[in-house]
Amino acid sequence: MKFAIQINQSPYTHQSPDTAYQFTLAALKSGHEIYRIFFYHDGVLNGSGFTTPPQDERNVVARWSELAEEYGIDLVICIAAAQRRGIMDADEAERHGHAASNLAAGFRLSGLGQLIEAGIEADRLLVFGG
Amino acid sequence: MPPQKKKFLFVNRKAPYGTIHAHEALEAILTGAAFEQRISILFLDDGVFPLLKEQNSGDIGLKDFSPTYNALSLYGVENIYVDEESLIERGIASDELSIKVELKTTKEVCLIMEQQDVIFNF
Amino acid sequence: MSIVVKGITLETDKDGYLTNINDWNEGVTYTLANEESIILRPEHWEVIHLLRDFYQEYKITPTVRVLTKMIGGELGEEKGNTKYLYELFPKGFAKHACKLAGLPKPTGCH
Amino acid sequence: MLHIINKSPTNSPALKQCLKRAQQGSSILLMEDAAYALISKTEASSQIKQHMNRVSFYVLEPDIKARGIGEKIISGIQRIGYNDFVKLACSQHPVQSWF
Repeated sequence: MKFAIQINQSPYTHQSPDTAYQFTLAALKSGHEIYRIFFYHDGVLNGSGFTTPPQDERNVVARWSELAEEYGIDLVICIAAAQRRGIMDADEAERHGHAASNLAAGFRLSGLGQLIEAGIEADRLLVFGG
Repeated sequence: MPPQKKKFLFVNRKAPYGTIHAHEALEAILTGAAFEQRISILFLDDGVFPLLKEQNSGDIGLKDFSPTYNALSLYGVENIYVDEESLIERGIASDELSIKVELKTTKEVCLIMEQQDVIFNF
Repeated sequence: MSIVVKGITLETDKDGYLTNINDWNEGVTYTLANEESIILRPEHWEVIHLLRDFYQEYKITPTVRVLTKMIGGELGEEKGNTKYLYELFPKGFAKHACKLAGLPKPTGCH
Repeated sequence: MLHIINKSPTNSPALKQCLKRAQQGSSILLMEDAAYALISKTEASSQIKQHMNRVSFYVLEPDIKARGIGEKIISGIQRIGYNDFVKLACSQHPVQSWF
């Protein structure tokens, strides 16, 4: 089965990105496909590459990047929500005149159309919010 | 044969201003409208508050996005449902809403949800 | 970045969009059009006013599709297509039409 | 269809709002802070009991364990892991999240 996942909440403040991660891992290990994970609202902070948690805590952002690398999952950050919250890739940072970019590895910025398209292509959409 | 259109339901359950959820949900709906699927919107629980007329957010310094709901019909969104009980619970009469909607009973709301292919939550 | 309109300096972003959309007046459109080497004709103004009216009423920038539909409805069916829009605004909807109309830069979402 | 709730019933109306709309034959999965709704002798768990004959209730076992409430929850709830969550999402649709 093909799953699409929408994550609406920020890591560390909320557990929902953790639950989404556990679900994703379980789905992949059971042989299902994760068509796309779309990060919206404060969920875009899951793609903040400057995230630096204490060493005795999970690294939510790095965990997503590793998952993307290992399974080739499409991690899409809503560009409009990201601009509001200061998540930018190198192109965007340059375009808006910021000194540095902070989009973590394995993520890409794109439009809301990617969420809708995932809804069309996948068999299921699960929303993790809070 | 073109692929079959899916039934999409966008469920709004959040009040405006206190959080950005209602505003960003609207952005997603307007995007969704361009994809030529069968789109419905449901305003449920606190999600009915963004539809109130006479909003004026100037003094709190936030953008008033309530006029944007009027554009839904131009974007081709046909089914706009409001849960009647949510209105009653919140002391709102249907003529206080800024757009034309279809009022639905709890029973009808349940059925609308069940009949969807995909539900988007914000 | 900034532009000077009738002796008044207005702030813009790096791509030339007004920083404060309330700064707009027709002079802004003339100045920006001049920078982009567009010679404004009544046809440009029809579209610019339609865009601005839409924004004033609904507080969003329409999609290209909604705009062309509106152009078709209000300015004549033969004009209601993207080809017509590109003839007037060669760099397209966001980079030319929205910028000249003094609207926010589209986020790339819709 | 599948309903998902992740909010504590004492701090959020999400459970009540969900129960009101869950149709006969649908499933409700409690996760994260919604697991607290299952503590016996509470208003929330008695509401859940009233719906058990028409709706199937599930809870994520890891959330129960994390919160130290494993011994306190009402019977009749299927405690599942993430793999079963995936199976549940396969067998039911659409999915509505209440948060």
